[in-house]
Amino acid sequence: MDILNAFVALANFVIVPALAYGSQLALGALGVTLIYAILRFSNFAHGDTMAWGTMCAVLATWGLQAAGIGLGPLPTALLAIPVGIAGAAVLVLATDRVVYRFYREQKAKPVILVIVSMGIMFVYNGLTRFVIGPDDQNFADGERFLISARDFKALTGLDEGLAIKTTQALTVVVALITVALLFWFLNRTRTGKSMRAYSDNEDLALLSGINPERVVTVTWLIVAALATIAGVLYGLDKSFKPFTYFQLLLPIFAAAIVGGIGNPLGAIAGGFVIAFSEVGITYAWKKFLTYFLPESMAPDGLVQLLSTDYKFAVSFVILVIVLLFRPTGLFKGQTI
Amino acid sequence: MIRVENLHRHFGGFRAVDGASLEIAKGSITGLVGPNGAGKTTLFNVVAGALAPTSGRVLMDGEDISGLPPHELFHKGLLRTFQIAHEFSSMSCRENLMMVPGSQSGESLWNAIFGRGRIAEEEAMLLKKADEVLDFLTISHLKDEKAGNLSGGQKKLLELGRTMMVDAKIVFLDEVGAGVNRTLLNTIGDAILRLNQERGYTFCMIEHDMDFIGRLCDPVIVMAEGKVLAEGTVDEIKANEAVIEAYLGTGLKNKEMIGG
Amino acid sequence: MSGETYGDRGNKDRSITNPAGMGDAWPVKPGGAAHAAPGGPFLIGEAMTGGYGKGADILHGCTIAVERGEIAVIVGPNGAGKSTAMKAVFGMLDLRSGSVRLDGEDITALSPQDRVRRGMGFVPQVRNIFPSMTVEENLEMGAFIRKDDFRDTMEQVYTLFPILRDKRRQAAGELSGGQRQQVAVGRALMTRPKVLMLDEPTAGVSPIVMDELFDRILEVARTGIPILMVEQNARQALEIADKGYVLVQGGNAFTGTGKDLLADPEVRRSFLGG
Amino acid sequence: DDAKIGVILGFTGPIESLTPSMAGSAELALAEINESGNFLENVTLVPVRADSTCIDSAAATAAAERLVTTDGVVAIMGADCSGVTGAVLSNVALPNGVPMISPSATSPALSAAEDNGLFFRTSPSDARQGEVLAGILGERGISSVAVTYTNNDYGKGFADAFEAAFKAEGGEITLAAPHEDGKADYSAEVGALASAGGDALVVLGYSDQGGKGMIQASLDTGAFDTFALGDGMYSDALLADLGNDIDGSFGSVPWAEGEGAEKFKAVAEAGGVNSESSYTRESYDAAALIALAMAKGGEPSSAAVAANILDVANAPGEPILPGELGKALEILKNGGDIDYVGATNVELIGPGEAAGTYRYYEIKDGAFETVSFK
Amino acid sequence: MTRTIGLFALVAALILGTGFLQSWNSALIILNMGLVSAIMALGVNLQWGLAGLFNVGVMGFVAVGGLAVVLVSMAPVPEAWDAGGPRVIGAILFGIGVVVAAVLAWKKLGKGVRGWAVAAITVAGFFAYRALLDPAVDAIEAVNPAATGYLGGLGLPVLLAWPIGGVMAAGVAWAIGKTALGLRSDYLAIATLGIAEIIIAVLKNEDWLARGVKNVIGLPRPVPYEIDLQADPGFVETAGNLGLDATTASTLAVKLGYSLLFTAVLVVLLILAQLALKSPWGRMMRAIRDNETAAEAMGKDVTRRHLQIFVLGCALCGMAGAMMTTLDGQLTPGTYQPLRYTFLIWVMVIVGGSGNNLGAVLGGFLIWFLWVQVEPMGQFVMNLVTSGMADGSAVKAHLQDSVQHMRLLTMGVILLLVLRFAPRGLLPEK
Ligand SMILES: Nc1ncnc2c1ncn2[C@@H]1O[C@H](COP(=O)(O)OP(=O)(O)OP(=O)(O)O)[C@@H](O)[C@H]1O
Ligand SMILES: Nc1ncnc2c1ncn2[C@@H]1O[C@H](COP(=O)(O)OP(=O)(O)OP(=O)(O)O)[C@@H](O)[C@H]1O
Ligand SMILES: [Mg+2]
Ligand SMILES: [Mg+2]
Repeated sequence: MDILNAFVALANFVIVPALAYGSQLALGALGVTLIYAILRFSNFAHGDTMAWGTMCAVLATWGLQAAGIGLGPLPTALLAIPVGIAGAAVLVLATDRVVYRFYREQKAKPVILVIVSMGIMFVYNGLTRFVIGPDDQNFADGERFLISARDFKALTGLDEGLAIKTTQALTVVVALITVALLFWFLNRTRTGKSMRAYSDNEDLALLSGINPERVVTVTWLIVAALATIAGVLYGLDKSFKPFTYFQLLLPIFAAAIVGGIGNPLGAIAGGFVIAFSEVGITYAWKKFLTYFLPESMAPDGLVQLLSTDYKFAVSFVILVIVLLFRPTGLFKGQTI
Repeated sequence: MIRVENLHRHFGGFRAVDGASLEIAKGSITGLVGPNGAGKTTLFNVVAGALAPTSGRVLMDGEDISGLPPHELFHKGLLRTFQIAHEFSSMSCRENLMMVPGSQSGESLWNAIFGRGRIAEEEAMLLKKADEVLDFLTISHLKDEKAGNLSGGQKKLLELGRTMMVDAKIVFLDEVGAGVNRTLLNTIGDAILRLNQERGYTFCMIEHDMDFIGRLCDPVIVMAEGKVLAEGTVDEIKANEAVIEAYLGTGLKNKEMIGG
Repeated sequence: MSGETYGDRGNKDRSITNPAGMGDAWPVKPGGAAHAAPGGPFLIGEAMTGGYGKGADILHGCTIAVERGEIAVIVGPNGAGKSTAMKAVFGMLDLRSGSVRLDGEDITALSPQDRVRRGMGFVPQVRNIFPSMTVEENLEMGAFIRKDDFRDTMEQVYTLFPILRDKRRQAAGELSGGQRQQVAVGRALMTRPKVLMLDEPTAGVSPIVMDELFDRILEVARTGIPILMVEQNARQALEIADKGYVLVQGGNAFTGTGKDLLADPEVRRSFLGG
Repeated sequence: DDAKIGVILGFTGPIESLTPSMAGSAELALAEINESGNFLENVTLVPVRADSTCIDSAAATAAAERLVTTDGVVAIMGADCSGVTGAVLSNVALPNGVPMISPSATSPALSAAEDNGLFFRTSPSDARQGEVLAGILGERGISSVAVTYTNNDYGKGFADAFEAAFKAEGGEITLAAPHEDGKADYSAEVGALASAGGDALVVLGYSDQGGKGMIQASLDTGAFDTFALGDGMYSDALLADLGNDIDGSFGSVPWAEGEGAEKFKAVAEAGGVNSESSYTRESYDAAALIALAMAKGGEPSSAAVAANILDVANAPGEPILPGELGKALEILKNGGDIDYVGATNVELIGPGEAAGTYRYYEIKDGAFETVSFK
Repeated sequence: MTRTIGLFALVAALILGTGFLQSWNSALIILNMGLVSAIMALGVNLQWGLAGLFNVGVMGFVAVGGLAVVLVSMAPVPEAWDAGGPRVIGAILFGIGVVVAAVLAWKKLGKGVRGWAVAAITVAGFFAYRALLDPAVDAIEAVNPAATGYLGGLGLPVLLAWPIGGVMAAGVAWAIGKTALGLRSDYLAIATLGIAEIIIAVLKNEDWLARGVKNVIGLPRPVPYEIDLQADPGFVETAGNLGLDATTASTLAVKLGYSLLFTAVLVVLLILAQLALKSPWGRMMRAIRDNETAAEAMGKDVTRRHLQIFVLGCALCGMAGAMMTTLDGQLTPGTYQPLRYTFLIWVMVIVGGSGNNLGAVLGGFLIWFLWVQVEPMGQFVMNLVTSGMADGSAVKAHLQDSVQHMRLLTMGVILLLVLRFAPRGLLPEK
C-alpha cells in the first residue's frame, strides 16, 4: 500500500505534469525544428507566432462561447483551433512574402535570417498586445479533470491522489498524433518528400521540378498549425498571456536542440528530456521516501538535490552534458 | 619518412580504413590511387590529424604522431591540401599566403598591440616571400584579389602555394587534379616537381588521372576497401591484374558506338 | 561577389543556423511564359550574358547548342563559366541578354521547374544528389513532375545502373563518389527527359567508373536523347562527342566537331594539356 | 497652465498586464482633481506616461530623465518595480529634486535608500505585512506551512519578513520555494512544496502571474487546498478563474477600514478602470496625494509636493475618501486641514511609506469576506 | 571613410538634437548608456565579427560585471563575515576542488571506469559541498535580511570594479569556453544561452553573495553626488556664471563626469581592438573564421584561439556590465532579461556592421538611441494616426491604450528596414 502511495505521489507530481509539459514543449519544438530544417534558421519569432495563433483562437473561442456552441466535456477552444491556425497562417505567410522571401532570393546566409527573425519577434510582440492586450486571458471551459485527486483517493482508498486534467491528456494525445502525422506526411506523401528534398539540396530540388516557393508556403502553413496547436493547448492547460509565450521560447529551443535540431522525433524526445529534468531533478523525494522506506529510515530533510530555483539551470546543464556525449543531439544524423 | 602501421579507422560499423600499412620514402613523390570509397581521403585525414585513428600507428621519422592535432603536425613540417579547395575566401591571395607561417610573433595578442616595430619587419619579409610564391605560381596578377573569387584551379594553385611559404618536410595532396583543366594541371605538376627537386619536399598524392600519376609518381600505392592492394612503379601497377579489375578497367566497351 | 553581400561571418554554430543543402542558384523568377521560335537546334543557349545575382557578368555572349541524337561536349579552363553556362541554359541564372530555345520554343523566361516539365534533365557538377534520402527516393524525386506510373522508368534506371538496385534502401549520402554520380544521372533520367545536361559527371571518379559512365552516356545518347556535357577529362569526352565547344572567360573560343578540336594543336596545347 | 505629473510604469515587460489599470487609476485621480474646479487657479494636471519596462534600469532612467528634463514634470507617480524605482530615485529624482510616490515598490530595502525626503510610497513595506499574515495564521491555529513567493524583491522581502514572524510565533515552515513570474510551468515547484507538506500554502505573488499558476497547479494536483494569500494575490480575477476551488482560503490586503475601498471601486468603475487589478488603489492614492500636496503648498512645484505630502496624508484633518478629492481641495483652499485616507487607508510613517492597515479576509462561496482589520 | 564619418555625424546629430529638442540631461543619459552599449557591442563583435563565435549569453557576462561592482565597492558586512564568511569561502574552494578532481579523473582514468568515477566524485562532492555551504549561507542571510543579509564587498574604490568585472567575466568565459568550444558541432550559442540563465539564477538566489532579488542599492560612485554639488557654494557660483541653475548644472556635471570616464574607456578599448584587428593576429583570426579546417592545417591552434577571443569578448562585456551597474548605482538581478541584454546587443552589432569595430560602436549608439526614443516616436505616430478620429471613439481609445506596445513594434520595423537596405550593416567590413 505504501509503495503504491509512493508511486502515485511520484506520478502525480512528476510524471503526469512532466509528460504534459514535455508535450507542450515538444509541439513548440516541432515548429522550431521544421523551420530550422527547411528554412535553415532558428526562428526567434516562434514564441510570438504561438501567441498570435492562440490569440486568434481565443477570440474565436469567446465568439463560440457567446454563441453557446461548445464541445461538452471538451474545451470549446478545440473548435476554434482552425480559426487560430488560419490567423497564424495569414500572419506568417504575409511575413514571408514581405520579409523572408527577399532574403531567400538574395541568398542571404541563415544567420541574417536569425537576426531578421528577432526583428519579426519585436513586431509580432507589439501586434499581439495591440490586439488583445498584455493581460492574462481565460478561455478554458469544459470538464477540467479526467480524474481529480479527490476522486482518485475516494476511488482507490489511497492516501495520495492522482489528478489527470483533460487538457493534460489532450496535450499528450495531440502531441503524439501530431508527430505521427508529421512523420507520415514527411516520409510518405509527395509534398512531404519534396520538402525533405528541398531541405537536403535546394538547387537539386529546383532541378527536379519542385517549386521552392510552394515548399516554403507549405512549411509555413504547417508551422502555423503546429504553433497554434501548441499555443492553444498550453493556454488551456495554464493560461494565455503573451509574455509567457515569449518566455517559452528558451525551453523550446533547448528541447529542439537536445533532441537533435531538425529532427521531429528529436523534438518530442527533447521536450520530454527538458520537462523531466526540470521537474524531476528538483523534486523533493521526502514524501516518496517516507512512503517507500520503513518508518525508522524516513528522511528528516526534503531530500532535494537542488532547490527549484535552479530548475531551468538544471535543464541547461543536462543539455550541455547530452551534447558533450552526443554532439548532434539525441536523434542525430539526418534532419527531417 | 612516414610509416603507417596497421591503421584502422571505422565510422560506426563501417571500416573506411581497414588495416592499411604503408611507407613513404623521404624525397619521393608517392602516388596513392584506388577505387572510389577505398579510404584514401580517410587515410589522409588520419595521418594529417583531422581524424583520430581507431587503432594503429602513424610514425614520422620514427616518432609516433598518431592522434596529434593538425596544427601540431604543421609545426613538425607535415602539410596537406584538401580535395575541395579550402581557401580563406574573404582574404586576399597575399594574405592567404602571409598567414601561413607558424610562430609569427605578431600572432601573439600582446605583440600585436605593443610590439608593432618587430612585427613590421617580419611583415615586410613575409610580404616579399608571398610575392615570390605568387610569381612562381604564375598568379601574381591576382595578389590583391579575394581568394573566394578565384577559379577552381587557381584555388588549387593557391593551396599549393601555401605549402611553399614554410619549409615543409612532407606534403599531402588530395586530388589536386580532379576537375582541373589539364593544361593547368601540367603547370601544377611542374610546380610539384620543382618543389621536390629544388627544395627537397616529399609528396604523397591522391589522384585518379593515371597520366598525371605516371608523369610524377614513383612509387604508386593502390588502396582498395581500406587496405593496401598493391605497390610499385606506375608500369607495374598498370600491369597488375587485381588493380586493373578493381580500379583501372579496360576502357570503353561501347567503342563501336562512337560517331553514331 | 554576390554571396558576400549577405554573408555570415564564418559561423558554423549548428544551434543557430543550418547551412546544409543551401542552394546558390539564382533562378529565373517564375511567371514567365514560353513562346514559339521555330527552327534552329533542339536546344540552344544563344549569346547568353549574365552572372550570379548582382555580381559581375560571368558569361559574355556565350552560345552552346545540341542537336537531336547528338553528344555535345564543352571544355575550357577552370572558371571559364562552363557550369555557369549550363545553369544559364537551365534557367538557374538570370540572363541579362541572350535566349534559350528548346524544340522550337523560346523558354528564356521559364523557371527551372517549368523547364523540367518541358523535358530538360540536368545533373549539376556538385551536390547532385539528395544525401539524406534513399537511392530510391532520389529516383522518385527525379520523377516528381510525372503524374503517370514511373515504375518502368525506374526499372530501366536499375537495369542501366545495377549497383543502384542493390543500394536502393541506402541513404545516397553514404555512397561512394562514383555511385553518387550514377544516382545523379539516374535521377535525371527519371524525368524521361528529352535532353540531358551533364556537368563533369566523371570528376573524381576512378578510371573504371569513368569508363562505365561514358559507356552509359553513349547508350543513352543512342536511344535518341541529346546530351550536353561539360568535361575536364576532355580527350576521352571529345572522342565520343559529335560537337565540341571551348569556352574561355565566358565566351566561345573554338567550336567544331570533337575530332576537329582534338586535332587542333592550339586547342590541344591551351586546353587539353598538350 | 499645465502641471505635468509623470506616470512611469512598466507598460512593456513582465508586469505589462498590471500597469494599464494602475496608470488608469492614477489618471482617474488627476482627472477628478481637474474636474473639481477647486484646484490651483488656472492649473491643469496633465499626466505624462513613460515606460519603466519594470526590468531595464537604464531604459527607465532614460525615460524618467526625459519626463523630468524634457517634459518638466513636477512629480512622479511611480515607478513600479523596486529595482527600477531605486534607479529612477537615485539617478533622476534625487539629483533633480523631483518627488516620487511609488504605488507598488514594496521592497523593505527602499526604506533605507538615500532619498532627501523625496521618496514616498502608498504601499506598505512588506516587512509589516509579513507580521500581519503570520498573525492571521496564528489566529487560525495553523502551525506548519509551505511558502512560495515570487522571485523578486517584493516576494523575497515579504517571505523573509513572514518567515521571521511566523517562526517567532513558533510556526514551522516546511519549505520556502520561489517561483519566477511568467514562466512556462510550475510543476517542479508544486512537486517540491507538496513533498515538503504543510497545512496550507502561503502564496506571496501576483494574482495574474506565477502566484495564480502556483495555486492552479496545487489545486490540480491536489497538493494543497488551503492557501494563505499575500496582498498581490487579492483580485476578483482570481476568484473568477478559480471559483469555489479556493473556498476557505484567506489572506491579507492593505485596506481601509472604512468605505475607502468601496468608494474607490465605484469611482474606478465609473471611470472604466478595473479596480480589482493589483495596485490600482495605491496608484489612485499616489496620484491624489501628489495633487493634494500641490494644492496645500499652493503652487505646482516639486518643492511644494515634497514638503506637503506627509501633511495631507496624515492626521489631523478631515478624512478624505476616493471621489472626495474635490471636497479636499475645497478644505485646503479654505486653509483647512485634511487627512487623506483614500482607497488604502493611507497613513505615511517613518521615511514616508504607508503604515498599512490590512484587511484579513476569507474566501467564502466564491467571494471575499472580511474577517477583521489589522 | 566618408560613410563612417557621415554616420557617426548622424548619431552625433541625433544625440545633440535630443539635447536641443528634449533636454541636455536626456541627451547625456543616452550618450552614457550609448557608450556602455558600444563597449558591449565591441565585445560581441570581437567574438562574432572576428571569429564567428555565436555568443548568446551576453546577459550573463554583463551581470557578472555588475556583481563585481558589489563585491569590490560595497562596504563589508562584518557581522555576516563573522557569521559564516570563512566557511563560505572554504565551501567554494572545496567546490572548485571537486570540479578539478572530476576533470582530472576524466583525463587520467581509463575508459571503462572514468564515467563512474566522475559521477561518484561529483555526486559525493556535491553533497559535501552543500553540507559545508548551507549552514553558513543560512547564518549570513539571517543577518538583518532587510538591509544586508550578505557578505558585502571589499570597500574598494568603485573604478577598480571595472577591470575586475572584466576579469571575472573572463574567468567565467574561460570555464564555459573550455566546455562549450569543445562541443563537436559547435553548440556555443545554446550553451551560452543556458549559462547566462544559470548566472542570473545564481545571482537571484544566492542572497549571501549580493542580496539576490532584494537588490543592492546605493553603490558608490566615481563621480560626486548632485546634492553635494548643489550644496557647494563654489559650484553654485560657477553654474550661475554659466547661466545655469544649480540643479541642472549639477545633474549635467555628474553625467558629463560619467561621459568622460566612459569615453576614455571606450577610446582605449577601440584603439586596442583596431590595433589587434590590423595585425597578424587579426589576420589569423579572420583566417580561422573563414575556414577553421584550413587554418588548423596551417598550424593555427583553432580551439585555443577561439577560447582566447571568447574570453576577451566576454571580458569587454563584463567591463561594460560593471560600468553600467556603476551608472545605475544598483545591482538588480531581476532586471537581467535576454531580450534587453543579449538580443539587443546582437542587434547593435548586426545593424552596425559585424566585423567592423567602428560599425559595432556605431550600432551601439544608434540602437540605444532608438531603444530609448522609439517610445516617444511610437507615441508620436499614434497621435498622428488617431488625430483624425473622433474623440471617445472606441478605436481611438484602443489605439491610445496600445501606444506603449508601439515601442517594440517600432523597434522591430526599424531593425527590419536597416537589414533590408544595409544587410551587411551600416558600416560593413571591408
Ligand atoms: N564521416 C564519415 N561517416 C561515415 N562514413 C564515412 C565518413 N567519411 C567517409 N566515409 C566512408 O568511408 C569510405 C571511404 O571514404 P574516403 O573518402 O576515404 O574514400 P576515397 O578513397 O577518398 O574515395 P574518392 O576517391 O571517391 O575520394 C566511403 O565509403 C565513405 O562513405
Ligand atoms: N554561386 C556563385 N556565385 C557567384 N559567383 C560564382 C558562383 N559560382 C561560380 N561563380 C564564379 O563564376 C565563374 C565561373 O564559374 P563556373 O563554375 O562556371 O566555372 P567552370 O568553367 O565550371 O569551372 P570549373 O571547370 O572549375 O568547374 C568563376 O569565377 C566563379 O568564381
Ligand atoms: Mg577522396
Ligand atoms: Mg564547373
